[in-house]
Amino acid sequence: MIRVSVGAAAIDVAAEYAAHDSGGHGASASFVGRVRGAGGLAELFLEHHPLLTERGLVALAEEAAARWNLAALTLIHRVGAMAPGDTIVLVLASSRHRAEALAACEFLIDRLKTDVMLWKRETFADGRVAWVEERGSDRARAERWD
Amino acid sequence: MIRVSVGAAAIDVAAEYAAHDSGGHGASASFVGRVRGAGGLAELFLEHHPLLTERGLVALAEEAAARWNLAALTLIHRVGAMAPGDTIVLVLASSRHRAEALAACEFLIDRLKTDVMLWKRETFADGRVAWVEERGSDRARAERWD
Amino acid sequence: MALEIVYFAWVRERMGMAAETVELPAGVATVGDLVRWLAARDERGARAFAEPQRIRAAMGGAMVGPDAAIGDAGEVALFPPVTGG
Amino acid sequence: MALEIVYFAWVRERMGMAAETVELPAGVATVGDLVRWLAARDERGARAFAEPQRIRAAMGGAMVGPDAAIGDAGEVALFPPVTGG
Repeated sequence: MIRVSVGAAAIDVAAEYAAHDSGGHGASASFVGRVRGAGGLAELFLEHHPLLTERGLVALAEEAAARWNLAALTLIHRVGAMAPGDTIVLVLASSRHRAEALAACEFLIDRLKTDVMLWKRETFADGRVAWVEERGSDRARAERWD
Repeated sequence: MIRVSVGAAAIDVAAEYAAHDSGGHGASASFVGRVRGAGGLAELFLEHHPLLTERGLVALAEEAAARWNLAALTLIHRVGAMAPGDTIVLVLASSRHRAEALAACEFLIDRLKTDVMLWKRETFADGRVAWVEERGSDRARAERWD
Repeated sequence: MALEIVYFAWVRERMGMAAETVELPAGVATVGDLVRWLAARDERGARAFAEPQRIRAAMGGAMVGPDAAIGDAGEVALFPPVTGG
Repeated sequence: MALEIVYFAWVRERMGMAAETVELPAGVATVGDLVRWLAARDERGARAFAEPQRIRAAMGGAMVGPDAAIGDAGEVALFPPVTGG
């Protein structure tokens, strides 16, 4: 029921959706996050810890499954080097009821941004390299679920 | 940018997602609603008005586009006879920012249930036929957006 | 004045028709008046409109309340609460 | 006692290494103590840990605060606020 994955391979949204959805759930909510090319971004690199990052995703998925009555939950995060347009993260949550699927999906993407060991580094076309800073708005959204 | 459709053809979620997503948006939220087979349901029939139902969906989509900064919005509702497992409704909302995509998606599915001229009729394996009753919980969720 | 009335779902079933054109009698000015008049008109109307609080209406594609004036709308749709999605 | 310290992101870059094993000096009991000790140890530490409020830590895979006791954790990870998703 819970499927969590972290790796450097491209995320195939349609294939993941098909795998997630084999049960034919009443209500399915999804979130897809992509690399934005704004500001001359050339590469986005996601740093992670091979063991602890996956453990953090699993803990988050288990928390969602404990909070809501879910039929299936998929949480996939890509790491390593990515180009604008690439999919970084995919969240799929299904339930008999739409409210639970929607809430779980939003919870997972919000808390992912503050609770899981992942760090974004941006490289721009002009050669500039910068680590992405934590955003106060992300922290505020994550704290709604405390 | 806004795509609205109401018809009796099966909804191809993967194809609709690909069409919606040609822009490669930063954040995309989706909701898929399906016919549930619980209680011996044999057929779900969605009654609609050819003109007014589509007009209601368009009005809803335009309201979402006015409330949030959306890059793309897809709203597809199937009508006519459906079997358990069939997709009834698909909502796709994309934005640069996840909060707007997620909120628009939830708004659309909530208000769809109270504002658009569509009526569900259930036929069960034992021959029983019943019109689905309005649910107070649906009305309460829709009113959160007033 | 001629008015087209369109029915949906169990209102349609109880009325035994999807639509009809009526000549509005004097005194029927609002949607609520129309529902009361139909409920009193015959047995099918009595059955379809026994609980006016369960009846919804639309004019020109927009949902309206019982106090909405029919005016020269030309068409009024009457139906149960919607249940799509 | 030997402690493995793992660094990530700009903390790793400023330290010039991804991990090291240190012998904990007496008096370094909490994560906060460890950060202060590293900041005082050498120039790289001073640069990496100049702003302790921007440093996060994990032990055993779970995020912990500066007051967390290191005890016999064996490994502590130090890093900037996370920015995934």
